[in-house]
Amino acid sequence: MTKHRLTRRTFLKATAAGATVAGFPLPLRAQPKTFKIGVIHPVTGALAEPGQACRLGAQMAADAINAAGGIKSKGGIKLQLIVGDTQTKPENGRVEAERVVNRGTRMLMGSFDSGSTNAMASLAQQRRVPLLIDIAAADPITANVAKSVKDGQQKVQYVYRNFPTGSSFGRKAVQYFNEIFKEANASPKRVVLMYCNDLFGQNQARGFQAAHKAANPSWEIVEAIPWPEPPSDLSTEVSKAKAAKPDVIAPITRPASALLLFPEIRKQRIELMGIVGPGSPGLYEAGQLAALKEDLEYVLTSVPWANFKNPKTNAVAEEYRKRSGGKTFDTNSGYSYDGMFVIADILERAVSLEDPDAIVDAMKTTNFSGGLMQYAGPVVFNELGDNPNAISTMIQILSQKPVAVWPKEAALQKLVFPRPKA
Amino acid sequence: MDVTLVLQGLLSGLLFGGVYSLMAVGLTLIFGVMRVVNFAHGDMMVWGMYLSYLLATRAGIDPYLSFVVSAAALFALGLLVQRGLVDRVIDAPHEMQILLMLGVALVLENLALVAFGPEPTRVRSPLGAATLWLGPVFVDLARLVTFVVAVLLTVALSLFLYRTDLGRTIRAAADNTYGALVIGIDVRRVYAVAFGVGAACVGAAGALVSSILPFQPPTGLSLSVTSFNIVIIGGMGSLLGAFIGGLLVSVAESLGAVFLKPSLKELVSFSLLIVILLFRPAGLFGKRTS
Amino acid sequence: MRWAVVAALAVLLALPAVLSSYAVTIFILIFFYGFLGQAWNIVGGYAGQLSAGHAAFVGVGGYTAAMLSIEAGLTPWVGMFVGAALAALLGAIIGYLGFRFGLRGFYFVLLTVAFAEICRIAVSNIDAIGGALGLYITFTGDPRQFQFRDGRVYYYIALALMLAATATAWAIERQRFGIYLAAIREDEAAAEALGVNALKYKMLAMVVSTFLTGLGGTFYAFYLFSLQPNTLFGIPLSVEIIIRPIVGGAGTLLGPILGSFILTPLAELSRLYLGQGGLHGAHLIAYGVLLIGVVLFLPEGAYPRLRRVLQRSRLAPFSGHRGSDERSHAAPVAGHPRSEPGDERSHPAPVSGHLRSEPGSRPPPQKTLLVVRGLSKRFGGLQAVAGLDLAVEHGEMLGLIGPNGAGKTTVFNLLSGFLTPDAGDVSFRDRSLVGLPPHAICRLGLARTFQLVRPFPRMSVLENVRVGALARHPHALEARARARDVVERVGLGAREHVTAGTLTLAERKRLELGRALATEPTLLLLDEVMAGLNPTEIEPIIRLIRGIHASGVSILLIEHNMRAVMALSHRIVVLSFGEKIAEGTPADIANHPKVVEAYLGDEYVRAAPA
Amino acid sequence: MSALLRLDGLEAGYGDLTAVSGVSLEVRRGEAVALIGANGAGKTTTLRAISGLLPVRAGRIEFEGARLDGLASARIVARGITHVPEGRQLFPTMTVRDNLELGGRAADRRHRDDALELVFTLFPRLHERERQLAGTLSGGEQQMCAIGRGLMARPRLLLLDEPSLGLAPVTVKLIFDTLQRVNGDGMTMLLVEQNVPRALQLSHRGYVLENGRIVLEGTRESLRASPHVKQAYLGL
Repeated sequence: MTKHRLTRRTFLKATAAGATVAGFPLPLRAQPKTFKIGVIHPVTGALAEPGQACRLGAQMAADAINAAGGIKSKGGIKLQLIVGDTQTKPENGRVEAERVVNRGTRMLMGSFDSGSTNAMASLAQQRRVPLLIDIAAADPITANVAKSVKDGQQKVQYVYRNFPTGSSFGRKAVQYFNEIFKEANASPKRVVLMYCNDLFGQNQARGFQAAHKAANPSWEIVEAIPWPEPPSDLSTEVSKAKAAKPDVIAPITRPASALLLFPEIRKQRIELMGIVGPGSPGLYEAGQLAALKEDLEYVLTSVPWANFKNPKTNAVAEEYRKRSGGKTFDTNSGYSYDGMFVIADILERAVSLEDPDAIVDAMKTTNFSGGLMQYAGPVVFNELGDNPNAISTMIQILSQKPVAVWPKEAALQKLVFPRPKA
Repeated sequence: MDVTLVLQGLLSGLLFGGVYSLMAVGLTLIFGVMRVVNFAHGDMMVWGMYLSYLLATRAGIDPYLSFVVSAAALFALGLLVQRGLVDRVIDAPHEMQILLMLGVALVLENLALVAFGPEPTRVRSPLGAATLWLGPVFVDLARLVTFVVAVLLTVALSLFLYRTDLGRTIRAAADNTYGALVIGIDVRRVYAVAFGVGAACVGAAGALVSSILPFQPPTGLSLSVTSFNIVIIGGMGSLLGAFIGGLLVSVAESLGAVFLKPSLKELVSFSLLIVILLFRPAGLFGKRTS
Repeated sequence: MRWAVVAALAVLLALPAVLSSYAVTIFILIFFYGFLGQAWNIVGGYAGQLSAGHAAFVGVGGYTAAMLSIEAGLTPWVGMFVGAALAALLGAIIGYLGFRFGLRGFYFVLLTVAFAEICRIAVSNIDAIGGALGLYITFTGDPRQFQFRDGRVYYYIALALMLAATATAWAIERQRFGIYLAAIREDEAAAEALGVNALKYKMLAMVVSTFLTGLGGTFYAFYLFSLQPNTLFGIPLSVEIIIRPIVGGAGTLLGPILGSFILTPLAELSRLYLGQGGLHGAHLIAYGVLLIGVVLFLPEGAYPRLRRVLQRSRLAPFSGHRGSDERSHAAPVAGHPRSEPGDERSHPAPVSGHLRSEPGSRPPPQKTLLVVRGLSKRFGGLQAVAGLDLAVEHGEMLGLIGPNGAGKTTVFNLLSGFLTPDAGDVSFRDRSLVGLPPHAICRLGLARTFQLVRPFPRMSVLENVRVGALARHPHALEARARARDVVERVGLGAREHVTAGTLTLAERKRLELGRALATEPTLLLLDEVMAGLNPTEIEPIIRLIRGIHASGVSILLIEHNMRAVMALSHRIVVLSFGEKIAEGTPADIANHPKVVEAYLGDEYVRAAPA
Repeated sequence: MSALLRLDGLEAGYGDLTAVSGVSLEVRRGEAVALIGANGAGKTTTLRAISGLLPVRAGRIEFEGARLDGLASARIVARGITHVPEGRQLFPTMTVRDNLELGGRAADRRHRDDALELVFTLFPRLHERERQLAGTLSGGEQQMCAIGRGLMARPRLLLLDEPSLGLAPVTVKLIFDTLQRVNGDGMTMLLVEQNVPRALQLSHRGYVLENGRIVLEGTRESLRASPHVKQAYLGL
């Protein structure tokens, strides 16, 4: 199919003549050999970086699927992505979802930030378009829908998520902390949690603190220090952490705050066994490593990570590096990539592609093990619609390279803890 | 409360104030002369930062040298914005000026996104993690240098404004436009130069703090908000006000982080702003305009 | 016009039947932002107080309704009003602080931004209301929970909100409230002088505006199911709220709607065309360029321009209506035009007008009307008024003269409440005026004009005068009728529909006089109403002032035209350097050596024997 | 004596208001000429039109034989006309010295110092207050400063607008005595003034403006004798 050129006329057709579109899908064109999927991420605005990574990851996956013959059980139908940009605004999550649905997409994927994702989820329920959340961690997004289905307010759940939730992130992080300390034969006592006080950071911190309380390990969270994101200065926050005499600093950063936090920790010469974080996306990026260099050495952080023991992952990561201009195949690109493959798997198994409920039936019975990310098992969806096997991996920056070090089955190198004294 | 922590907070805040002062100087200059509120201030500054980033990563030029280039580039931009846009709406209603500068801000931010991509970055400081320890508290050398530069820039600008003919002409046009016309000052030209000089300060400030503040295209908005905050507190149009206001806001936020949950520290500076607005709207060092 | 509105409404009501759901969504956003823009317009446009923190009110409204629904199970149909009330309360607090402390223009902008930011930071830190994570509402499709499976219901709700806000704005515009707001926006001091309690009306505007905005918060919450502090309290939303009315034309009824109809689809179109390719951000560059273009090419906004274009094209078919204006235009300015037979008026014009229509209520004439004792005012190093004593009797016409800079206008400002004296007392009808604001003094029956005339430039002559008339006649139509009488009386009948900004100086002086007269004063302070006029213009003004005086209004006048002062005044007080140097009848004054010296210099006194 | 400045049928105004029309006058080298009339007669408008602050709608202005009308105010100042405006229009937050030096900023440093010395000789008070902010001066001092600022450019024609406005008689006398001295040293002046006796004392000739037109012109003596003048001011 030729690239759809947007003219004013087609826009008008898309809007004013929507009734026609709904009645006779795509008149004047041959019966499509494509299945359209709406892929919506924030590619401009404050979260443009991860959003752009997601879009590219999804596109690469779709290209790969199409190159391999499309959805074979459906006559090799090709996937066509209709992309949208939320600009991190919930209203655009909804508008863009409406737009792509109007253009004939029969599944949705998105959308990184939880606010826009929830707006998309409500639309998915309302319009009966299955949504696979590739990334978005706020627990209520799926849980709320599951509850309303359970309470009988709605018939079918159209919203599923292949990504760790805030609470599962926390549980996993606390578990890894315990295991790492045990493995290293170290027994830190005092942990200071430092986090960016935005949606992502607060979600992670709450999950981490709740899991810590539940697990009641031998180490203590002696202080929790949130900062406004993006910060302009973190020196006082770090001084405050120092005053709490920590053995371990557990940071939750965004890329912007990481650029301030790690140099500051080094500058203030805090005596630490190490820096072990429950989650800092983007820390492993080439740009961050170049800007932070030695400040990142030995830093451990728990992030959803690709399984680089899988040779296919390395090939995809290499291709991704080329197409993105040197970026790491990471949480964002990786989960969007996997998300598209999960969708392809669902489409292969769905009885019909015309009926959303048939797609949902296939979604519910998903048992997919072809993902490139590190999972605890195959991709499945529990009663909430979440994948309990979506987990994070503990990675460590060793010789300026991010390496998976925990859990053991994912580890490519042995972790270093406590960090050597400078 | 830990005395060391309070002392350290005070010291760090004071030194970081140099960064804030640098941020505010160009804004106050532009407002002081033209009574134009530059809502694109932060985005201009981000461009100054990216220019120094380019020069540092591509040509290996230190920001402490390359700020001259950023300043020159922003001078040209300022001149252009003033001559091409602001000059045409100088008599338009207030809200139209705001809309205009919002438009400029949007264009600058997204041009940066197109040109440099979305990831946050920071120029590696030539001073790295250099610190000076005075007993239990430390001085961050990069901040100390920035602080000194802020003092120097404020002094240099004051000398320019108070000791050179061009500077005096700018002040005269700001003080009494009609009076300036009467003695034969080409006020439009002076405005363009003043906007250019203000923008050049913004560019220089961007370059000089690019190794301290991380930045990405949307950073401009928060830089603008913080700079407005400082300039109102210090007094619109006052260089000394911008300098002291910067220190004040920085110390207030730093101590806020010491005594409160740090994520609430900006409440302190915004509350300070409100108090100043209500009780001394001209700012600490501003002149009362009738 | 009426038919156009009905037709437009009919189209909007019928549209969802033929639109795609995406188009419906776009319309929902157009209506929603049109609604928010209209709500903002009431305070930002009509009252001219630029709030750039309106997102805070959306946030308060939305969070309140969402929390009440999630925690207490209260239906948002009720919760939305609770939320709106809380938003209005916050609006009242912010408005009071801003207005009471006299923050205008950019300072008010920053005050509102600061409060919105404080709300954002606070909400981000309160876990009980979701913190930075925000609130997530479950989609159930239950109409009792303000949720609908059919997107078209949201369409009608958003349309209803926009129409309701527009109806509110329309009602405000037509009533005293709106006329006062327009006057405040044009010239707050002049409005105060005409009895407008600017603080009160600005507060009212703020409360109405923020209440409506708060309602919008509930719609946002239950349409998007997602509330985060950064999106609901953040600066970007505030900017979204204000740019549409500004682009469309702030302070006009249809501006916010037009702005939304222009900008919302353009934002979508630019994202659609430019947002798909590799250049992320290109569509926002285009949007920014568009905003710049609007400022450069439509500096008053789109709607005023559109209206002019429409009026021009309508000129021919509607010339019958306009023709009468042009006919009367030709009538002699100072004469008594517009008394053609058949010209119906609800109130027959009182020819030798007794504007104060209740002679019975007039206070007993034996008492002195205005008594000033020891009045003093200093500005920095300058003693502008020094211990002035002054009295105006009932029915008197007192002249106040003195060389330039003698302090005459300062005296007027002190009497009318624009300045507070450092010392001394002013008593008017046995009531002290010291400390009273100008509008209260005006309502007590003391009106003034300004030396440098201050018409409301974008309002018509009649509307200008109506602002004054509203002080005694709160009903807009009645005030209009009264204003028309006054306009006739000051000889501007033929010009009543002309925009005040385009009047000649002489006409503006008449307008200034008419506006003050319309407040039906007992005492009228006239500040150089003849300055700058030529003799042919001055004569009728003198007649006019005599007529006003004859109708029972006492007058205190500052005048440089000595011929006029001498001819008009019963008594004259002479000021020099803030002090009274002489007082007496015109004849006394003309020969008073101190007066001649003050005016013409001591040499003149010596050189020219009196 | 040749005419330094010549106005021929000048028309100027604001918006749709024509403030002066058909004004013709001339000022000869070395002369002091008064322009008198009641408030709003068009005196200030005339001065503003000459110094390029207000566009000339019709007629012409010649200075030293060359057309001035249509030039920007900066160019007119450069030609040698300075305007001491009504209300002084100083730069209130700048020092007296700054104000003065701004007036003479076109000249080089040495000429500027000479001019400054001259101004300080004329107004010793300004020398005393050199470092004081202009906004804090008394009215009389401000007027001195405004005149001084005008003289700093070493003009060939000085336009003075109401130099006595709001000043105490002693100060008025001082200022007019100084102006007389400056005129005696060869400075040509065109003076707008309400204080008629003062104005006529200083000037060789005068024009009376009424409603934007010149209604009377004559020598100092003839104007002093004219009943028209007193009438215009006191309405007697």
